[in-house]
Amino acid sequence: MDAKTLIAKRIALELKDGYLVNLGIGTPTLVANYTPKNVNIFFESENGIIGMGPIPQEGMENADLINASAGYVTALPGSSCFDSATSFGLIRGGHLDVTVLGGLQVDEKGRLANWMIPGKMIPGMGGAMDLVTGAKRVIVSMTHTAKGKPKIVKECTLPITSIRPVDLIVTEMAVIEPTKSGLVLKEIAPGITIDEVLRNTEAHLIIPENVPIMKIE
Amino acid sequence: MDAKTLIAKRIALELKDGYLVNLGIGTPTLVANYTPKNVNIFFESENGIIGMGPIPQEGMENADLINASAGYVTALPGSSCFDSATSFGLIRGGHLDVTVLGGLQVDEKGRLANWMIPGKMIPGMGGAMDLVTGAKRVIVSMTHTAKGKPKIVKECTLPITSIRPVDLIVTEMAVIEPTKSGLVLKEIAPGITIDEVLRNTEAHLIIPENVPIMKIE
Amino acid sequence: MQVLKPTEVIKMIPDGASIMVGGFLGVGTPACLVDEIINQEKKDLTVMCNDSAFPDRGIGKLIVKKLVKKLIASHIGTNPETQQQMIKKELEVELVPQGTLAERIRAAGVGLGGILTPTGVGTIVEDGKQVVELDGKKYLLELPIHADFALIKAKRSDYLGNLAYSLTARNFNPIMAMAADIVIAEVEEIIPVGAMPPDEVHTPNVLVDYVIVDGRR
Amino acid sequence: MQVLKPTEVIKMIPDGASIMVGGFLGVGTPACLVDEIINQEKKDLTVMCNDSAFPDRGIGKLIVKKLVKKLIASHIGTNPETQQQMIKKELEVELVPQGTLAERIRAAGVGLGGILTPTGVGTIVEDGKQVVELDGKKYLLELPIHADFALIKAKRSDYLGNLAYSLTARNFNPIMAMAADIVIAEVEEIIPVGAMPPDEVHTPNVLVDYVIVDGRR
Repeated sequence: MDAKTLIAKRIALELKDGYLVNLGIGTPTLVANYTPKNVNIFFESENGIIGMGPIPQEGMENADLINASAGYVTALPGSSCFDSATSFGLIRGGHLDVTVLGGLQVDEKGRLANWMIPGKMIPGMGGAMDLVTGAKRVIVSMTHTAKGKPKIVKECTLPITSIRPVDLIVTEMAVIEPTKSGLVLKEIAPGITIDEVLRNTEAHLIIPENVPIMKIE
Repeated sequence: MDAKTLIAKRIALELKDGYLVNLGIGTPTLVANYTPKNVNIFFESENGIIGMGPIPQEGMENADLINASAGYVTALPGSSCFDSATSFGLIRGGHLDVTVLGGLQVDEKGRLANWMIPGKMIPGMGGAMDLVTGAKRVIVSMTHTAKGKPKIVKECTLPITSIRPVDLIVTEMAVIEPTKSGLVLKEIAPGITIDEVLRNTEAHLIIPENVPIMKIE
Repeated sequence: MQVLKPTEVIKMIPDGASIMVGGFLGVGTPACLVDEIINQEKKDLTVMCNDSAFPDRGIGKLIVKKLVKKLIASHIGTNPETQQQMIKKELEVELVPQGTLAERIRAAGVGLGGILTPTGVGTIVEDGKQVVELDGKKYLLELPIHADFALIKAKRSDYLGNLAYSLTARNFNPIMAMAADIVIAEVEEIIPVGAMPPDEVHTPNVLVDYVIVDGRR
Repeated sequence: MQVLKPTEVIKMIPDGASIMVGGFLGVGTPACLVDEIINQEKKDLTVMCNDSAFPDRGIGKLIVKKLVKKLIASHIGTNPETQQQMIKKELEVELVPQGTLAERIRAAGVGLGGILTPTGVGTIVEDGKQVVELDGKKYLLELPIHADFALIKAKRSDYLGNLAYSLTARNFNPIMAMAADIVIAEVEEIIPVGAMPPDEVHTPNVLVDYVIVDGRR
């Protein structure tokens, strides 16, 4: 299983029946492919829709119906559309159960940096700051390292997205939960050792006595 | 012509083509009966409609369609409905061209009191404070005196509705315009003398050289 | 979303709860839910509503039955019972300008800490509030209003809980649907999922916890 | 409301004007109006828009043609030209979190002096802004954004100017329609007055000054 699939499958297990879920641009969108059976998730996109469905068949696109990455999507029966103030009202008002976002760095306080690299890449925060500040649960989907360098760090060197700590970090090596005492190693990926996780993590990790292996089919 | 009709007819002359207009509870609603011909006015009601039409024929009422006094109304072709936040957004955001409101007192600064008499009558301000604060033009429709006592006073003794001065006061005796220099007598009613107006007004009135008579048909 | 009977859904409301109730002079008020509160004699309620309607209509009935401890509303003039209980100190009343009431409820629903409004500046509404001056203009800092329960009325729901309102019965309902922990909608009919076009949904399903059908229609 | 040709309506916009443009990555952007701005080479514009879309789409074209002096947006990552001009100091860019951008535009439209949002607290978005602490929680005081012109895109208009949007092409359009002195709507069709039910109007006619029909559809 490749890293992206593993991460997406593991995050999918966090989604529960009836949840309103926002999936960020890129890898997070893969999560939709692996939601548990018999679980009804409402996917929203911050450009103004709840009940977003999969990519349409060729020839069945609608020019007015896109996701936040400008890709064509479908609207499932029971979907609804609204303006941007309402959309971010839902996000910031605590009505969004889960947001899954990519990350550049997460630090020991659980703070995420994911919207710019000063002097290099300034795409803007888009909806990320509202999503991290407002969602009931923030899950970071990212590779454990970038070009061999740890992305889970003592303190973010990149500008943070919010002071609100994220709730879960899922990488191809581990599941890590930011807590008040620090970052806790909750699970490791199949075939990975705790030592390998530690070697690839700059931040201090709290290691419980029993660290189970991710349950991924 | 009775006092109410005179006031309503005079105020109707202030309404121009394309205006969005709110008429307060009571006498102000009469203004709708006298709008000039060939002038298309959009009447709104703060409970959430633009394009409000006259009282429906008996048997053609709709339980969901009322004005701000809970009276059944009709919806003209091209009308629109919206929630209370949007309704007051239109009012406070400067999109309302004219509001016509009843008054208990207006003072020399043009400040209106129209929402309570302490210890006696506390109906609440409803939408009045937003209407007076937000409308582009505020017109007060009231009798010149109450039980023989002047309602246009030096300083309001009743709690004011807004610090924003009203734009025009129309009574059965006169049309008075609050200005930075004070209250200016702009017109007098047919058959009324300037002296009569002065005797029935507590506030200082500026009397221009020429005070025309209201042009009412 | 779950479809329940009025008896079942009102059972969840404890004495002393804070409840928002939609409606403007009774129109757009969930009459069945109000009646069931009376049946079950819920006591010491804090009620947020635009107005206290009439003694025999809307939330006016709750006032007459003395089930309300505190009322937050913009207008109480159409229900003499409200003012009487207020004067006897049996009922605490907080009068809020209607546009401010709408924005305070909306603020709670969309996760804002407060809003700055010009409405009420220099009036008794200012008492005890923070005044913020920006560019020489004064505003009142008004705080969010949140409730334990929102009791709202829509024309129809689908089986997911998407709501559509009718004409001036919309009023405060959509914003209240965002501003309470538990949202209960009373509707006249429930239609199949997919039968409500996404552009015509006024309140997205994820905001609605329970739907009851008004059996009297 | 007046129906005009794109050439006529864009002529009204002077060089140096501030314009809001609806759309999310080009969807819901009035393409004809943007093209006409390019035809008429309007210069030194201040543009408010969610994002700078793509070099060949949406307001991205205005950036490529160097007609924009200042851009207020939440995301510029899909148009490399924006970042290049920003680095060369040819273009001033103010990055605003998307939810904050929506609320700031809404605040201007509904007459609020500002809003308090938790989004951006403790990040670089906080720089130069007033922080307000309420009940131990920090918020940024964010100010309204108003424009000379709003260029919006709707699916259809009636001959009074009532607008209805389509799916995710709604986004920022309804709030921008309230926040500018002159509102110009580009639509795909104009339908008879009365053909749009009051409950399905998304933007009431009184907000719309001019309508142009996109001839390419």
